[in-house]
Amino acid sequence: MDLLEYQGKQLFARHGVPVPSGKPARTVEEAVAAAEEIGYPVAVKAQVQIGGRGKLGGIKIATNAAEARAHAEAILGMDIRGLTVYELWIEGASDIAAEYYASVVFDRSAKAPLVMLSTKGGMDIEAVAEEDPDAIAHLHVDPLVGFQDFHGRELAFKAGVDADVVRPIGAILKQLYHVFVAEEATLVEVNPLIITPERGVRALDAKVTLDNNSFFRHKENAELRDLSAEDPQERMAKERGLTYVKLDGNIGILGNGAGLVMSTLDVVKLAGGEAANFLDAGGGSKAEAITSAVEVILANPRVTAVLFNIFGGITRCDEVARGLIAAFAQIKPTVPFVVRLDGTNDVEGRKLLAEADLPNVYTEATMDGAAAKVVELAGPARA
Amino acid sequence: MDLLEYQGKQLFARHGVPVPSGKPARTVEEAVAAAEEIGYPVAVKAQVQIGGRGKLGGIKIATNAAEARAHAEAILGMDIRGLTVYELWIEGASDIAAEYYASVVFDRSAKAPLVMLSTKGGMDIEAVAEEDPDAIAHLHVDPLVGFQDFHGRELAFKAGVDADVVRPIGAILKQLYHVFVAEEATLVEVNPLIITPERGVRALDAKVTLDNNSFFRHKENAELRDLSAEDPQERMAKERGLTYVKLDGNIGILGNGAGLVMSTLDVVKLAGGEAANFLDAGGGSKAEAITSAVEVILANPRVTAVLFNIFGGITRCDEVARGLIAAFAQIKPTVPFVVRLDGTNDVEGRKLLAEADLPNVYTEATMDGAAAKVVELAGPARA
Amino acid sequence: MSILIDENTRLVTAGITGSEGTFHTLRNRDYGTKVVAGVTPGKGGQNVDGIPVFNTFEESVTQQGANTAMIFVPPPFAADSILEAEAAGIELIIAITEGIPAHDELRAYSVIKKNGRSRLIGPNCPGILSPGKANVGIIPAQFFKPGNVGVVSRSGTLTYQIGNVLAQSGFGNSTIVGIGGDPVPGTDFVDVVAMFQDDPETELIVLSGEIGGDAEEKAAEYIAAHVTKPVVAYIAGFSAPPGKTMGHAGAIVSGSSGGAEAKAAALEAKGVKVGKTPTEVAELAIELLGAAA
Amino acid sequence: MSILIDENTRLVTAGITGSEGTFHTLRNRDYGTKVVAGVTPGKGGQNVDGIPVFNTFEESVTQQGANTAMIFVPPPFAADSILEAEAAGIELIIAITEGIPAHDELRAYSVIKKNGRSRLIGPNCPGILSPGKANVGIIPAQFFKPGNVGVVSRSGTLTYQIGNVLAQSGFGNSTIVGIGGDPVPGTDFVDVVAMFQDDPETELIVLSGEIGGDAEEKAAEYIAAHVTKPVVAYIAGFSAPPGKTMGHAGAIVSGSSGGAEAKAAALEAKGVKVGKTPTEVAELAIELLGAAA
Repeated sequence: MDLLEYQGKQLFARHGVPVPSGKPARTVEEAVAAAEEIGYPVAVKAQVQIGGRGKLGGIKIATNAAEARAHAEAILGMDIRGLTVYELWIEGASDIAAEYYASVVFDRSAKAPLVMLSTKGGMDIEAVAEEDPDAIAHLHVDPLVGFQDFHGRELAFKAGVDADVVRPIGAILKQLYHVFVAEEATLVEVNPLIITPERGVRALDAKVTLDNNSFFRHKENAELRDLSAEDPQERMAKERGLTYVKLDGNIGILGNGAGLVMSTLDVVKLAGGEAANFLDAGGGSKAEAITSAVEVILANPRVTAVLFNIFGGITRCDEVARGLIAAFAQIKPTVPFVVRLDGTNDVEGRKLLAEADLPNVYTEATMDGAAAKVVELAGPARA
Repeated sequence: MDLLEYQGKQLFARHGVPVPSGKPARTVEEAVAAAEEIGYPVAVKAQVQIGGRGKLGGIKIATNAAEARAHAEAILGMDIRGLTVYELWIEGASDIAAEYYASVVFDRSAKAPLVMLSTKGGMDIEAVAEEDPDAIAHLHVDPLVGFQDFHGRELAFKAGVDADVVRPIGAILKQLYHVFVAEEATLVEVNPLIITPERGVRALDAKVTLDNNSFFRHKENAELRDLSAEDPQERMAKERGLTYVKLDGNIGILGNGAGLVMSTLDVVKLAGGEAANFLDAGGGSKAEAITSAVEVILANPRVTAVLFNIFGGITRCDEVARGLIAAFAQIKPTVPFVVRLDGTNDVEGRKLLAEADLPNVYTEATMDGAAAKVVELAGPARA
Repeated sequence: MSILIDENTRLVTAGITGSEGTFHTLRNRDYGTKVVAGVTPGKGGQNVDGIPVFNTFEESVTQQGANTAMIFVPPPFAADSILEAEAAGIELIIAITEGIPAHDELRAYSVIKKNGRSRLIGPNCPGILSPGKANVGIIPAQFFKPGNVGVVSRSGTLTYQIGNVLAQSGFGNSTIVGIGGDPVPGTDFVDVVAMFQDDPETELIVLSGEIGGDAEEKAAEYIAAHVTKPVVAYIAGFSAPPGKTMGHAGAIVSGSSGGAEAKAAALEAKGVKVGKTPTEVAELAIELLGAAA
Repeated sequence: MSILIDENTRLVTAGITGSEGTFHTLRNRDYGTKVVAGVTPGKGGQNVDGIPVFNTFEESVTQQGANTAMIFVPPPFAADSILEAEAAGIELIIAITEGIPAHDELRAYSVIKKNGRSRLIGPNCPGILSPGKANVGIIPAQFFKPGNVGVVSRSGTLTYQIGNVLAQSGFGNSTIVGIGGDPVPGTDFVDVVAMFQDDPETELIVLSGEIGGDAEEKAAEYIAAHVTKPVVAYIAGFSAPPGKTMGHAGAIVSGSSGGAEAKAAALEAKGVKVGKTPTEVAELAIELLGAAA
């Protein structure tokens, strides 16, 4: 789960990472009250997961209440690259002597956390990585050993940070690593990490991705939300424990296993169709889960046909068939379904479907055949 | 540093290890007030570092204020095997269904923490180890990996704890390991670890040894004291940063390096004498440290002669000589000194001593010769 | 021959007393796998359809000679169970559990690597099937028969899909290995491809990858340098939008790396044929094996 | 020949800019040790009497080819410095610092063991002297000359004492190794005794132990099984009262194990001669070498 800037900063503050003092606000009144409490000048910052907010008008400096009000009014509700601003973060404006970049990422390739530091902060770090890779100091940390003080020094010296901040930069890197481990993040990024004119070090932005699988250990993290990123179908799916990603097409997809579902999207595309979603019913899906998933798929008004592509392992095809039958009983779908069942208990599943004789439901023997059929039934995607 | 029971329990409580609620008391009034607050019955427990306090009258149960007062009066100031009771720990009396033993020790041989668990708690564990070694379950923990949940289960199953407490016993072992690591202990021992009739698990005693070298990271631990174990000379030495252990003889010993000092004690003993102390002036001792050490040695009234045995490495013999000369100027000792200087700058050191011509100071060329001489000068130890 | 599991596999299942654990363990046994024990803390002394249950892995090793573990315990406890199996000296640990926290996986992987005595397959994988010899996990064995195609895949159901198409074309399998799609798989494509290269029975290797990470790219390098047998690959996720997590924790496309196009290109650049659909993979396999025969 | 350090030693000192660090580094250089660098974070670019100072160990390795590190930094930072040297790939790390927290030592030891690329001597040790070749640490070299007696000791000054008595009897040393008296020494008696056994120049091994731990007992076992050269031992602490810490964190007698009597008995049981005083050790050495000659 990607956190909003202010959620990340609140996490940082809990672990002692220095951040400017600030308050979140969901209304203009809250924003002005926060600004008054913090003291001017303040930065009024749109809380959306988009790089380059500032250039798009999502960050403004206010030097008095009138300006704070005007900026809050302008930014709240604003659309930034398709995301609506529901929340603001009001924080004391910082004087900046230098802008650095720091991050801890879960490096899958090395199977170890990777810590990065650059003095070229405040800009697109991917561009820096491409144009001037030596400007970013890298260090992998052995997870059994953890981040040592010398790691911080080594990164600071390699990145060429100013001599007087080698120690505090090392210390903040250690803290960021601690946040990464303690909160079970897969990404902790600060851009810019600023040096103030008083030679203090502060995280002026915060980008944190948490591991949803760890939320049973982190109840408070599980409750964090990003209103701007919430799609109604995705929220519905999440509440039902389904892995659902909304896409732009018109063919609803349900499969079991992420790989098979992705492959199904690809095959549908090759057959000339466009998927409306990714939905992995997961391993061992019971009938109720299938019924529930059908509801989520059909809640997307763009869907004109649905493809079930099931290859049973843990998932039993008879359970899938029962779920589909129950869904038809409850929801009475008006769009056609193409169903392909293979694997564990496929014979029973197909038999159940045949007996139920659901209206507008087509069974297909192969994945390719099922894709062709659903594309044919769905017709072209609406604009 | 060995903690008193109550200091250990307060440490436990900070880390979530379940302990009976209690309060320390240094006066009878404090003891009665604590008992009243906790509620009867309470245990009134002498705070001294001695096994078997209970049998020696150091632990009493009080069921009302009068009894609490009487027990506090009896125990405070009591002598238990040579230690005076200066502090009490008043805690709610516990009902006991079973007594277990649990510990985490720094196993130097294996170079890893060793966790032990036994259902034969409440008695001398060394006797159990000797008579019935299988009654103690052992497990070494890889310090880079730490204590895992399965370690707790494995120990609990091996020790044969009651099935219904396998989980809580595992959990408390994990907590004790955490105390061991977080507080940088070299020993964390609970005997007995009790099971209450309600099947709760609680540490009824606490024996914790902290690593003095870690105190720069643990300011609050550095301030813990055991009044009953404090000897005036040892306290004086500690305040001066000297490694000093008081012994029973009459020959004051100063050397540099623990091994050499121990060897000096041995050689003095072989020569027929008895050392009054162990004092390691440490590496690189400056003149002031030597002067200071002489004061500590002479503060012990039993001392009838002093042996300096120095073999200079980091320590420079000229510094030692200067320190001794300064000590003579300040303290004017009345007992004879035998000085043996070898190693770094020994020529300069011996020259300084010769020039100073201190009264009653004898230089010797060899360790054996110096030991013989000091034994001769010291005379027999007083009773 | 086969790799990883065979007639000598002596399986212990962690979480055997759970419903899924029971179901699949018995299914594995029905297939012919030697299931020697189960582990469920606190249920030692019980049995599951005759399979003795122990409190600890250590007992399953000392008393039943278990050498392969299948992990079926829920995600919060799975890493602990993997580490317990490792500490008990079990050589092969197959973790089926899905949804293990990434940092738990990292820790388990790091400990196993440090000690160097066990191999972990998964987590979040369907297991391993050596047709005709042993089945450990949830792969529906009825679709597969013994043969000369080795399959290694990050995705479970996709494996069955590909295997099924191959089977319908008459091919059997030496071993099918699901390595899982999680961020820190215990075993990578490279490891399994190397085993297939050394396995005399395997004549063709099928590698089924997906978006995210760089395991496919590393496999491409390895194949070019070390593998003489023909390899056919499939990559799922061409139509996945960048930056979205698609179910598998592993299936994240971030930036330009980890995308399906790049993976396919990397493999093709090293001479590996890449099928666009599972069906095409089977067709390529037929082509190559025909050529190889 | 000698062990551990010699003409090929290229020394880097951590904490070179501290007064003790400077003093002993220059003394080591005066003796003939090749001192190639110092490390003090933030003082990179400076020099100490011509010895270049770097911010990190890594620079000392890449720019000066350092292969041996001497740690002279204060206890709170010493373990970090050891781990930095290890990460930089330095093969031999000699930690002089006294008073390092036990858990720091345990961590440093465990990491070094895990990675298997460095050897740690100490901490809380006087260092190593190979007379006539190199001196790393604080051993006063003037008392020792090249020869055929290898000395390994847990105590610094006691080493000088014993070495001095040997020297006065005309013996020289192959190498003198102070392994330190701390709870978690990086290198044990067994390791050094094995090196002396393999060193052609060493004809007699002197082992100087003390109360606490079981390193002497383990050495006795090892010597009985693997060492053909004569060994003379000394144990300090016969008159130490049980349960008291005597300066060295290591020198704690707890219960019946770790006592001087037990250690001496263990060594004698395995045929090792044990001297009661440093002087007696020298006498035993003369006796044995006479017999060996």
